[in-house]
Amino acid sequence: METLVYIALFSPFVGSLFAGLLFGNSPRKMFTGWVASALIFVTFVSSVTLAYHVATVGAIHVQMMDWISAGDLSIPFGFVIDQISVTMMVVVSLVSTIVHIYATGYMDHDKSYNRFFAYLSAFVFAMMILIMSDNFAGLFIGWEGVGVCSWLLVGFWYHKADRPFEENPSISPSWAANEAFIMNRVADLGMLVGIFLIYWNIGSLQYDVVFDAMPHLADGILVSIAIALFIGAMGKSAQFPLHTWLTDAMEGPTPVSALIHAATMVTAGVFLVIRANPLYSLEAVHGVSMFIASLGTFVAFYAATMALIARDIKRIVALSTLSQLGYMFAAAGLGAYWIALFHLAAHAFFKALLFLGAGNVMHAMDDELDIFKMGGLKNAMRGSYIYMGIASFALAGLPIMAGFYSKDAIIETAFNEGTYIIWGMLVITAGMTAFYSFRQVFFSFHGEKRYEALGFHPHDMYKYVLIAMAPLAALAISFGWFMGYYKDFIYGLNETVQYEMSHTTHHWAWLLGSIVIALALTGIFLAWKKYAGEGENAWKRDEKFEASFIYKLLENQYYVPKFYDQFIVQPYTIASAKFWEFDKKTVDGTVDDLGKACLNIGDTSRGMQNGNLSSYLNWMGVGAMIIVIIAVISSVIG
Amino acid sequence: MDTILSILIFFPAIAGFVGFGITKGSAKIYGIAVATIELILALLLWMQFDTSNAGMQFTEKVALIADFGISYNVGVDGISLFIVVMAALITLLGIILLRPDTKNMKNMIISLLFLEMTMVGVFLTLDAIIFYLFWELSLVPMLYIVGAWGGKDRVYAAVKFFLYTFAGSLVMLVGLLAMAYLYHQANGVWSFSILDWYTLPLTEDQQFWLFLAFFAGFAIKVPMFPFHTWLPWAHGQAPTIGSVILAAVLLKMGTYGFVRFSLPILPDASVTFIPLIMALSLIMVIYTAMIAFAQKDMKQVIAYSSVSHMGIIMLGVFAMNAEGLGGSVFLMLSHGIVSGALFMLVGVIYERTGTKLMSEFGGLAAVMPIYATVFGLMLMASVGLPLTIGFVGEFLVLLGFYKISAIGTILAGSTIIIGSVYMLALFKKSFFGPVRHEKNLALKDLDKRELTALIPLVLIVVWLGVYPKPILGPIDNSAKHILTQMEAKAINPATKETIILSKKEAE
Amino acid sequence: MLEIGVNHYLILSGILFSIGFMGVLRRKNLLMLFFATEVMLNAVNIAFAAIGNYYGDLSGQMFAFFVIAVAASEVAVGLGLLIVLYKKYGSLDLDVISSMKG
Amino acid sequence: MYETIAFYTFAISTTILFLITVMSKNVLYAMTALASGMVMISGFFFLLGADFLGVVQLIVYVGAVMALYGFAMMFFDATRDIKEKHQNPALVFLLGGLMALMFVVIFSAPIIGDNVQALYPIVEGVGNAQAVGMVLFTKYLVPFEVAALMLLVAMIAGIILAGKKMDYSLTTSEAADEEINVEEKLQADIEREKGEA
Repeated sequence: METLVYIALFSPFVGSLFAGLLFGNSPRKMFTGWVASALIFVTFVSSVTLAYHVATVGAIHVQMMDWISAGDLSIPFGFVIDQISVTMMVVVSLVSTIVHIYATGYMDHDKSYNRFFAYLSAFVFAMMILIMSDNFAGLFIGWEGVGVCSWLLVGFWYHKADRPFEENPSISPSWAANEAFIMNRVADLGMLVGIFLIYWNIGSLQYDVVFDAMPHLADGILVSIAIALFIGAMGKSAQFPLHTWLTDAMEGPTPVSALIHAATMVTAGVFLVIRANPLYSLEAVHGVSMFIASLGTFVAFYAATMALIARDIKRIVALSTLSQLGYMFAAAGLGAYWIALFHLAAHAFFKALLFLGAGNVMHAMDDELDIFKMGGLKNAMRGSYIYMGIASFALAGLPIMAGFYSKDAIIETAFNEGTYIIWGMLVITAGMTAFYSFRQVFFSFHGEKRYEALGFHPHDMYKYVLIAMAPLAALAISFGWFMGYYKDFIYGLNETVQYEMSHTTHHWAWLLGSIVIALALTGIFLAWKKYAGEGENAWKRDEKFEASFIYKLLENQYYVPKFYDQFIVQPYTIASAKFWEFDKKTVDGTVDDLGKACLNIGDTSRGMQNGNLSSYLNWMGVGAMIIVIIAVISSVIG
Repeated sequence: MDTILSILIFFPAIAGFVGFGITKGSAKIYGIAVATIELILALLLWMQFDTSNAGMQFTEKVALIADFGISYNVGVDGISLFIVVMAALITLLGIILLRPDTKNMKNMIISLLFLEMTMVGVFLTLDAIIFYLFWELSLVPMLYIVGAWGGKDRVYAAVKFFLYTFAGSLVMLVGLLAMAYLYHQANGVWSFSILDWYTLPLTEDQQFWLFLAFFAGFAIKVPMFPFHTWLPWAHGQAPTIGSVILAAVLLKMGTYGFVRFSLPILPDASVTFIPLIMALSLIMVIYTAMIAFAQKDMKQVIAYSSVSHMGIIMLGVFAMNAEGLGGSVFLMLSHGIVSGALFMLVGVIYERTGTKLMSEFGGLAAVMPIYATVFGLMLMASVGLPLTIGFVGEFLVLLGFYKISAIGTILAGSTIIIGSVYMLALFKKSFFGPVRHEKNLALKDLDKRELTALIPLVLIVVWLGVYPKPILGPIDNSAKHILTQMEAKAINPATKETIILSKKEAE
Repeated sequence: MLEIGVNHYLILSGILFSIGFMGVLRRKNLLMLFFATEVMLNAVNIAFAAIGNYYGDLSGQMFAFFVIAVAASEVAVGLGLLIVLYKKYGSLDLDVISSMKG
Repeated sequence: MYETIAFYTFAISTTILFLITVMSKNVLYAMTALASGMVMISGFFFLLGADFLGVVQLIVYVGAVMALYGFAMMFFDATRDIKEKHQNPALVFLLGGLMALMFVVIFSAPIIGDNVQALYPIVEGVGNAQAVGMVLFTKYLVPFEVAALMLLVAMIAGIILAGKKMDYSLTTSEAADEEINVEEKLQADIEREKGEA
């Protein structure tokens, strides 16, 4: 089994090296994409085998070698394959495989095709390290690794020029990449502090040691650790207020958005909280957990409001990702870790599908992102239409679909915990989710064919690509059916991960479910009514609404990016320039002034050397006097 | 094998003298050959080095002025070993990277070889006077390199560099002499041997003043805020090779001095001064990183980033535990490698375009992909990405310093944020976006000469990032050794409490 | 006051020395400078002799002898130089002979 | 008692004479005052029991040195008053006065000499000249001979310096001379041409 662990871990790395080192600088070679995809598929197969092993035999723990050892610190490259990590492994490798295959079609005209696969596989490798590591430092390696890959991939089309914020809220791919990286680093600092706290209080960074020791620590320390780690999670999972990078990261190629910014990397924060469930389920950190749940709920709602009016097809999906991450955090914060993880997996499938579908639309529309310019694409792109529909149904949480089970469970959890505000907001958000996701579907696939006037000739994606997407569609529909099995599977991990609804909740479950479904259906119906019409019922721009305050507020993302620009970026830039000025003028100036003072003293006293013996004698006399006076004084004193 | 250290020190100098007789055309080859032999010798030393022994090895001692206890005394431990190896490596790669059409190539090579002698000498010597001798001698070849091959303000920069560091080291000399005097008072014999000094008990008052004296010499060399302003000038005007060696090795002399002198000789004062050092280092870390962000010149960005990173190293030196101290020594190495490489890379583009202004570039990633890749990797190492060499040291330093001050660590940790801010801004401005100038489209990617110099650094960056153990092990041993000495020597119980030998013991 | 002790001699010597010193400071003519130095030398001689007398030691006188010898040679060489200078510049005024302006 | 009177007489006269030497504008007055001052000084030596020293003072200073000065002055224009520019006379007097004050202050304090041992004590019952001779030719023989040599050298130097031709510069080479004193050189040339004409 150990070999299998290493195969699962390193085959993406091999793929990355293959594409990067051998062909990184050579012209486009289709087979690099296929080799990379095949190697990711190997990972998938290994992961599934490992999952079976975990389910039947139990967790695997391997240590490869020592990494850092200094003082008492000893960090190995160790990997643990248990219920949590293997779930993630399967999800990540499955989505990655499909995205890889998808990308061979999506990127086939890009001249940096080979480079793309090098980055994409490297990302999978980093993600695998993140998931599989058995200690916090290893997690941090993956954490930063995915950050860099995200930087590389968001900035993949680095040659694009900057545009002003008003024209393009994410300015340029390279700008968005930097923003994502730096914002993540802010959170990483929090995580580092958490690691330091753990080390100095426990003396190890191994999960098992740390979690065993946790209950014996003082409350204050536990709370600090919990907060610090969660700050790290907030960055990666783009929770408020570190969320702006996620929508901007949509500058990257669509497969990247699907893989990194929907299915895998952004869920790393949720993964961390789930991974640290023995910590977050402690009584001492209950406040922190509640905060996580509340923040998650808030973000779910907050992102959904922005998605209601967004025009950019990818931004809508990104905002819905943000919103769903909020759901996951809500569940994790409320203690329903396995439900959070289940929703994470379900979300990965339908969101990746949604993104890839959006990618198809973009591809068909020559990279046009504005849904106002689309419409009536359903005939031209039947396959994508079906996929997008399935994904949206899943996202909206309609019965049978994966989203129904997982999301409903989260909402039920909120009810079960008695946190009715959270429950209420999550329910409302569920309705909004249905509305905006179908708004997008109807906008792009139904209604008038607005694109014709603009001269587009849409065509659907390659057949094989569409076929490759089928597993995702299948899982988007059916994943929820396996919820019971999954529960049995993950209950084998430990006690804190287990979560059961109370009897009352069970009793009212049908009603809760109905409310959610009713709201979702209302949302879909509203969207249909407003956007799907043709002819005279067709949607028209509502200038008055677009001029209203609420629209402006939402369109500008609650002015948060503006705020960051005005109150962080610009002051920082100005302060930097001022500091530089200060450094040159004052700090360096003082040094120069000292030098100049010496020079001036020399220059002035040069007058003494006037060549006149008499004045020399005078100076000598003064000197002699001084010496005599000193002699007298010192004899008097001492 | 017993005299390998002396050979290491004096071989480049002798070769330098011989170099006067070499013809102009073969000067570079000669330089490469000598530097290669020196590197092989250094590696040989590493092979022979007993990693389990934390103390001094390969010691040699020849009395020079017996009456005053001045002797030629050399030795190597885990801390100096790798700095010496790095100095030899960086010198070799620097010489390889020299343009074949450098003017006065012969003089350049000879200067470099003498510089190598002084660098190796500083790190290997165990006698304060000899240490001071090499310390000051190292200024001279650097003065020539900056002053003769530099940019248009080279004379100003060279003189500033020389006078500034010289002024500081004179104060340090007073400290060294005072130290010897105190030793004489206590034991009746003169000794300038650092190892003897380690055993000399000093009152807190004496330690306080001696620390200040040493501080003047070392802090300017590091360079600590507010004594750092010579560095941007020196880097701005120095030729590539000068910047590379300056950043990679010469700055490390300052921090090495703190490790070798201040800590073990003056343990109580070192602890007393932690707040001051912390304040200055934090200013260095944050303030200079912000200045780096404001720069328009690529080289200046890296120059200021050097100051910022040296701040982290300083924090590690004063973390008073093996994690921090070992980490800071490792960070010295990694910073040497990474900043050396970055300066080389800036030199590469400067050779091609004649400018270092970021506004002149843009879109270089498309024109020079290999260059951009190497640059990107070094950049990531510089911002401390895990699995590159930069992370290990930075992580350990911050981890170690957390025990001293949590707030200080969080502030210092902001380096991972603001460090990436200026580095990514640099990368975006020069490598991303559309190609701004037509003429940049014709730029050539790295050629063989440049790749030969850079590939080893790339490999080291990755290798030591993934598997730092061969180097971290001996460093850790010696760091613990130093801390043990400090704890044994400390007279103030508060000092003993601050120094943490082992966490288990502390609990 | 009436009893003349060594202090009296020393004070006198000091005053005479100061007179010579003042002359050295004040005079611009080289010849007059020589005179002033002679005054100073003599003042010192008095001090030597007085101290020697006070301690009953001959060393003081010995030093005075050598001072006289030195003064004599100084005058011999110095005057020779003065003559040369006078031939060259036609003056002995230091304001005229100031060629070492830095 | 007579010692007191003598001391004060000599003291006052030397002070006045030397002041004249230092302040006088006329070289001749100054020299005369100096010579007289020297004589008065020898008086102190006699008072202090250093008879031999007093005689030497008279012979060497008043006789030899003053004669030398006298001869030297023949080369210079001694009749004219010396014109001197005094840039800051106040400073000079201040310094001189301060110096004197210091010495007075210093020497007013009683001298403590208990621990001083006479190295070459004055032998009782022997005349001063003999005693001096005994010390000078035993303990101070080498310095004495060196002093003699020095005097010889000084004599030769004096003769050479004073005896060379008038238009020949001894101390500086012609080239350096030109650089330093172009103007004087020019003037000298003009004068020489005039003389030749």
